Order: sequence, then structure tokens, then C-alpha cells
Amino acid sequence: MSARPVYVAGVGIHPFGRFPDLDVTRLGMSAVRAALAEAQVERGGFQAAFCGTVYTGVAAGHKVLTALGLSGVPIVNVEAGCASGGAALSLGAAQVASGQRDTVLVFGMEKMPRGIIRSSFFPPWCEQAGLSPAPAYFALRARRLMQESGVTRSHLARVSVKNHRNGVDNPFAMYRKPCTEEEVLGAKMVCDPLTLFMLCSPNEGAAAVVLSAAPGPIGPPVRVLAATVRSHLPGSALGEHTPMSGLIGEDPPSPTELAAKEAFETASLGPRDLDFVEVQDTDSGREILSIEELGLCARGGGGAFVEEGVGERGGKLPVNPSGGLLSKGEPLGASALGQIVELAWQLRGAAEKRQVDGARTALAHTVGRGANASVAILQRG
Amino acid sequence: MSARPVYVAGVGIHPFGRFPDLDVTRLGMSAVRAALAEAQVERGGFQAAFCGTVYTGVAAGHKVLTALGLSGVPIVNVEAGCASGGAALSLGAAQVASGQRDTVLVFGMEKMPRGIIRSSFFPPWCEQAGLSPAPAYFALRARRLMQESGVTRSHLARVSVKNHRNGVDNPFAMYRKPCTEEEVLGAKMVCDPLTLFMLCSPNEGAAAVVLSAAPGPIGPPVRVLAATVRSHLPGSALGEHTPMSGLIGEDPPSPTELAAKEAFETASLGPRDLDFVEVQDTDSGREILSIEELGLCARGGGGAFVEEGVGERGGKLPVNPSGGLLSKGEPLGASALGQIVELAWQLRGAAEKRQVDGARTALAHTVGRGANASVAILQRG
Amino acid sequence: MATRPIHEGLFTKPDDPRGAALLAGRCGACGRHHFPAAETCPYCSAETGSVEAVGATGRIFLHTVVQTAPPGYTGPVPYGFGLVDLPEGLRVVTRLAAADLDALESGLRVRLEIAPLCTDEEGNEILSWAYRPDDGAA
Amino acid sequence: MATRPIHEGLFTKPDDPRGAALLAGRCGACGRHHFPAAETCPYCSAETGSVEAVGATGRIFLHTVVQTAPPGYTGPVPYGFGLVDLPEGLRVVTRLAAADLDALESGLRVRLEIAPLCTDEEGNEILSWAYRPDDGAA
Ligand SMILES: [Zn+2]
Ligand SMILES: [Zn+2]
Repeated sequence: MSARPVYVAGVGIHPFGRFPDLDVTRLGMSAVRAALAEAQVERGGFQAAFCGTVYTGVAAGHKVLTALGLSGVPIVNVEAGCASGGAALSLGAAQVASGQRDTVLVFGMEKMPRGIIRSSFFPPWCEQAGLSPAPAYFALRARRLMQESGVTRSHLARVSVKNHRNGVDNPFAMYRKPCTEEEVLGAKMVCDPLTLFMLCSPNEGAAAVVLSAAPGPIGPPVRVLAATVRSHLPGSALGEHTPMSGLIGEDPPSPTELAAKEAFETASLGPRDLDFVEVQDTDSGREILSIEELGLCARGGGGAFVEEGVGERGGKLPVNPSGGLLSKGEPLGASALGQIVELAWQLRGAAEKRQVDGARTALAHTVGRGANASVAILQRG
Repeated sequence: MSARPVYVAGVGIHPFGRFPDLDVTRLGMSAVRAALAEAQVERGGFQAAFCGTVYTGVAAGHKVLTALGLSGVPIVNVEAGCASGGAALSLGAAQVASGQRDTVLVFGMEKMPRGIIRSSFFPPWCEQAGLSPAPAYFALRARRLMQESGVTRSHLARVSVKNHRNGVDNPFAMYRKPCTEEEVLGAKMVCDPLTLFMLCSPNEGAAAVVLSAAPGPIGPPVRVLAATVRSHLPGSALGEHTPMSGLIGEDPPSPTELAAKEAFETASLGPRDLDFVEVQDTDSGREILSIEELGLCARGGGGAFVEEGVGERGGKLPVNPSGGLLSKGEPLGASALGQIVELAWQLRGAAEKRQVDGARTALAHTVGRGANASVAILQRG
Repeated sequence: MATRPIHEGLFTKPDDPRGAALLAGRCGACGRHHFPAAETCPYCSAETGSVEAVGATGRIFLHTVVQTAPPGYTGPVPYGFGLVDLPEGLRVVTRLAAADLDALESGLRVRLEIAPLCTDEEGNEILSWAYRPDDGAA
Repeated sequence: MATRPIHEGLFTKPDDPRGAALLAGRCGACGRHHFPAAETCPYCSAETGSVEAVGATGRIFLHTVVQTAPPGYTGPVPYGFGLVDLPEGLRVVTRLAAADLDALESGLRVRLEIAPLCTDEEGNEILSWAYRPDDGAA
């Protein structure tokens, strides 16, 4: 397949947070309007739309485009857990790359209730048996990193400190207050070793991206070099898909490893070519695991990566300069596209106080129920 | 775009009906297993999967493929109301046609509660105000056909009689008893002019289709010439998207007209080339409206079409030889793919008692919330 | 026991000098009406609109009768349901009220009525709108 | 007031001669175990499997403590939660019971316990399973 280039012609975001007076359709409208304005695209200017969402209900994306007077094109709602936005991006990018469409609108939105997400994933008996709490699975993975990757409680806390500090400069983030390592470690213990400050909050928000075969009006141009989504292989009892059992000693490649391998191959790039990354940090441990799985350090090197400050702003490979989900919160269907918005602004040099100097190539990554992982690689020029 | 041919390499269906002992994942597994068996495809033999569903919850398709040991590929759940399966088909077919994937699994499933669907589409105040009942909107459309297309109550009843008669020969249908025009007209009035026997039941079921760049092992080969999905344009208060207002005298092309036009153009065919059709018959009036919107008769010719028996089995253009949704019931995410299963079997000459003699080219059509419509055109050879 | 509208911004309040009317949006760009009023015109996407009182009377375009209460509805059944053409050029989905539901027919002149439809959990009367055959009195 | 398992087919009944055990599926084709038992092998898709009693004992691979009851759970909190390696070659997600939850650690030998976890609306005792540090008695 001789694919055409895919440009990010415009992006838009509705802040992530809590908006009791706005319904989810309004959130989506706001992000879509902003992205279309950046791209200078109106009705007739895009030939398909994909909407990532998990819990919004029937015809979610249709309601947004109906309210904006922009319907008529194919509109498809896309669900792949917390990777829904990444899945929508991969479908839209493929349609532009293949020549099926010239311009595609991709957006995502969510309005999550407060507290632990009551996932529709588990059968009722699993919930009744106490086997459903997501933070407990996150905690097991963090503990495994402590056993196998030299990760300490201090490292877990430092990830949270870094992301909260980065979030201070992000006007679209929910939490914009810095915190100290002591505060993170001293916060309420949710599931040992994860404290409340090491876990992200499901919240509300929306993000939108216009993909096009031609660069958008705002320069410099930014291209999507790859956008992949992959599901889990059988074998591990600790994947995001949380099966009730796995096989001792068999760790098949994770969805993230599968999606990253495919993305790097498609982009003809490797981890060393990246100037910064936005990765899934549902919890502090997940960020470190993401770094390992994406090949940004050696397997088992997660503790050293944090210890050496590689991912700090100004470090060799800034991780989540936006503040990540830990400071932005996680509106499921929107979170992956929120990363793309950040990447586009950074690669254009328009990320203001968050700007990673000279950023030219970046990667975005999410993980979600299913299990799914999505990886996108964007490049300026 | 020089598209590759897209073949239906295998199909499978779980009967549509009520299965209190089977969860929705089991329904999906059954259909997927059957389709993969027909196509002689195993793990590794398909590179992506699309799952159409509306109300199943997070990671619906993932659970099916996880339970079958078939995960690892990209799996995306797709929602476009009752056209979800059609949307999934359009995405899968495009990926094969463009060369992005060689083989794609497309499936759909649903497990609907009994009675009127409580759609998540309407805001609560619309429900409280009495403006949400779907059969009432269907009734208005039927009444419009009575005013503008010469459709009579007898015609509405005859559509139901035809579909129930066809369903007798369909082992995958929910209702397999014939009924008379008198019985249909004498059944409980739901929303005048529609009686209970003129409305389909939301129910449970699953269907699956393997799409491939090469013909499947069971001949003769069947190709997907076109698979489109389109959403509504603004302007009509009587579209499936049920806005609260529209403009007098402005009837923009419906989603069905948009999707059909695009499908016929892509296939380089017209309505006269069709040997039979499976169309959305959520109610008897909807079947007649579908016939008009698809261009199978002139606008306003719906009454005459029924009067002349054109759509009867053995008529010039059999409509819903499977029995349609009126006899099969409607498992939202599965219904469009159930049509594709029927088309594939008919075009192979394997539809047993339902066989349309010499069928070579056929069309499938659904309409759903959003509003969406999907159209697929399949051909033997 | 208070009285409240079923949703804000749908119709005029009892003491409105314009009388009983629906509150439609009117686009500042294309001039078309939509109901309920929204900030963005559903026809042309413009965001420069105003709200106008419309539909004191109208004519039935299409109608049916709902026999069973749909989920969430606690008003009386059976009730009329249909599309009414308003003189302002707008067609609205609406409940139809009538002493004799069998007397509803296309073309019939109807008048807007804002009246209690049901009560909420706290016993408040919920106001909603309907169109009713116009007896000529006004 | 009866006693019933939290779900059918997860573990042996109290009078089972095999004693307390989890009911795992074992694939007839690839030989691998999975839990809960399913008709289709999640590793190789084969449908020729049997059910085996496994996991009377095991060793903790990873653990944590859940401090707040998740939705749907009405048993005691805090409670232990983790992965236990079974001698049959299987690793299972499980609740961990212990007099002292702080004493849980990787490598610790544990024993399966099937005991009441909570009661349902009708007052029936609901049996579930957990692994508990093995005191050596058997
Ligand atoms: Zn306008
Ligand atoms: Zn096996």
C-alpha cells in the first residue's frame, strides 16, 4: 500500500474536569467547533466522522454533529475502552492514508461519574466477590515493578510529583496544583503501594482532531506517521483485560508492545527518534510500565529511568509534559485525543509554558479495557 | 483509488430470539465460530475485527474474541444505532478494499430487554413529555405514506403477512408462524395505523461475516460491491433522528437515499440490477418507505408496489425473503449482519426453502438512531 | 406544592405578555427556526440567533395516538402525538390533546395549551405543552 | 436461610471428596489450565476440555490490600487481593484472607478456603473463595 501522508489539519479540546452544567453533547460540540475552526473546515469539508466514547449511550457522536448542523457524512461511534479515542484515530488516519477520504473528523468525549468507575466489564459475581476494583489491579502491576524493575515507593511518588508539576502549566488540566513527594506518599492509601495522589480521576472532557491529506492552515504542518490499536493476547493474568487466570511464567507481549512495534515499523522510526511522549498514566506505576513496554528504556529499567530524571521536563525524554492523566483526569473517550491535541501543539511549537524545546517527533499511548492499547506517532514537517 | 475486490469468505449466525440462559458474549461466540468455520480461518487468519453493538457495554467484542482465544488483533466496537452492523461492515470492507488488511472479521450482537426499547437517545424531559415512543414516530411515517403514496391499512397488513410467511422457512427467525391480513389488522393497536403485528420486536442474536481479498472455500464466491453508511441531513422532523422540529416543505434526502446513492455509484449498478433485497422493516410502513427511498419504485409508488405483489416471494423483486425483522426480531447490533448472512447464502444458492431462484445481485439496508442508514450490495461471481 | 415547567426554555411562562407560545430559536444567518432553541443553528451552524415566541396556533400535519405510557412518561394515556405546522414556517413534534382523540385529523386547526401534565416525586405540578383542536374561541 | 455459591462452577461443594478446590478448565488439545472453566480454551480455541480440581494450596505472586468496598461487594473491608500461583501451573486472581493483612508477602504459602463472604437480599449466605496464609495444619 502506497499510503498518502496524513496531516493534523486542526485540533480542539474542551478542558478536562467537572462541568455539572454541561451535558456531554456540549462538551463534544466545544471540542469539534475548535478543531474545525483551526482547520478552517466547515460542513462539506470532511467526508466522515469517528467519535470515541465509552459510556455516553446511543448515537453519541451523531448528537454532537446534529447540534452543530454538520451531519450527513458517515458518523461512527467507536469503543475500545480507554483506548477508544486512539481506535477512532487509527480508523480515521487509515481512511485518509488509503485515499478513501480526503478529510476526516475524529473526536471523543466522556462524562464520568465521580469515584471508582463502575465498569460494565465484569459479570456481577466478580463484583460481588471483590474481584473488580481497578486500582487493585493497578497496585499489583506497581508491585511487580517494585520486584522486577527496581521501582521504589519514592519513584512512584516522583512520577506523580512530575505530572502534577507539569499540569500547573496546562490550562486544560483538572488539577493544577503542584505537590511534594511527601504529600503523595502521605496521601490516603488506596491499594498499597498506590496512594490517592498516584491515581488519576475519571472525569469529563472532549477533544477533536481534523485529519487531512493536505496540511492545515496553521503551520508548521504536523503528520500522523502511525496510529495503531491492538488487543491483548491470551496468557497473562495481569493484563488490562483482567482475566481471572493466566499461566505461570508465560508473559506474552502486551497490547502496548504489540501496538508500539506496529507503530514504529509503520513510521520507520524507533524510540530514540522521539523528542517527548504522552503515555497512559492511569496510575504512577502504569506510567513506568508504559515506558518499559514502549521500549523507551530496557525491560526492568523503569526504576533507573525515574531515578535519573529522564522523563522530567528538560530531561532527555520528557514524559507527559501535559501533566498526563494524573493532572488532567481521564474522560475515557477523549483522553487519547487529548494527547493528540497536546502533541500537535507541541510539535507546532505552540505549547506555551509546557513547550518541549525543539520537539519534532512524539508518541502518544493509551491502554484500556478489552484489553486494548493505542499508539500514535506524530512528526512536524 | 483502485480498490481490491472484497469477498464474503464465510458467514455465521446465532438464531434471533430469546435466550435467557445465554449471555450476549455466548451469542457472539456462536456466530463468530460459525463464520470462521465457513471461511476456514483461525487465529492469525484475520488482521482486524469490528463488532457492531449498541447496548452491550464496554469491550463487548473483546470479550467474545478473548473467550475464543482469538484476540491480539485490533478489535473495535462500532455503534451507529440499528445500523451498527452496517457501519462495522463498511469499515471492514474499506480496510480490505484499500489493501490495509487481507482478512477482517465483522460481527454484531445484542441482547435487548422485552418491550419498548428504552433508548439512551432522548433527554429525560423528552421522555417525561411523552415525546420518546419510537412506534409513534413510525406511525407518523406510515400515515404519511397513506397520504402521499396510496398506501392503505391493507397494504401495511400485507407487508406483515408476507414477512411472517417468509419467516416460516427461516430457522434463524424468532416468529415462524404465518398470519392472515385479518389477524394483523385485528391485533392490538399500538399507534394507529400500526398494530402489534406490524411492529418488530427488539430481541437477541448475533451474526458474523469474514471479509477477505480472496474468495472463501465455499463457492460460488460472493463479493461486497459496496457497503456504505450515512447520517441524516438537517431539515426534517420525521427522520429517524427525531429532532423536535423541522421546516415545512423541506424534505432533504434521507440517510437511506444518501447511502443508497453512494452504494449504487460505488457498485456501478442501479435498482434494476437487483434480484432481491433485505430492507429495514422495523414496522410495515418502514418497509414500504425503504422501498421508495432505495429507488426500488417511484416516490409515491409504495402502495402500488405492495398492491402488485412485486415484493412477494416469486414477485419481480422479492423483499425480505428471510422474513425481515418482522419475523426475525431485531437484535440491534446484529440485524444488519444478519441480512448479510442471508444475502451470502441466497447468492450461493444455499438458502434452502427461502431460496430466490437465480439470485445473483442483492441489496441489504438498515436504518437506525443517529439517524443512520446503511446499504450494502453483494454479488455472486 | 409548586408548579414548574418540564424543561426550561421550551415555552412562555403563564404571565408572559406574549401569551402561550413555544420558544423557538431563529438563526441570525439563515433566518430559519428550530425548536427547542439552541445556541447553534442546526441548519447552517451559525451561532448568532435569537429566541422567538411562535406557534400560538397551527395545523396538524400528521398524528397518531399513543396507547401505552412510554418509559418516563406519567401523564394520561391514551394521548395524541403528532407533527404540527406552525404559521412561522416551522413543523414541531408535539403531544396532541383532545376530548375525542378520534377527531384528530390532518389539516385540523389547533391551539397551543400549556398545562399540568403530571407531578414529580415531591408533588410539584409539571407544566408541559400540547396542541388542542381550536374551538374558535380565543 | 440457605447457603449458596457466589457463582456456579467456580469451586467444589462442601461435601466434595476432593476437598476445597477451584474448578479449572483443562484443554484437551494444548493441556493448559484456565479459570473459571470455559467450554472454549482461551489459549488455543479448542473445545475439547475437562474440568479439574486445582489449587488446594498455592503461593502468593503479588498482593495488595483493598481499603474501600468496590461497587457490588458487601464483604468485609479492608481485604487482601492478589495473584496466587497454583502447583498445577496456573496463576489466579483471588481474594486473600489473613488475620494480619500486613503479613501478606510474595512467595508466602497459602491454602484455599471456601467460606461465607456476605448475605444476599433474602438472607442467604453466599459462599466465595479466598487464599489464606497456610499455618501448616491440614
Ligand atoms: Zn442558520
Ligand atoms: Zn488449549
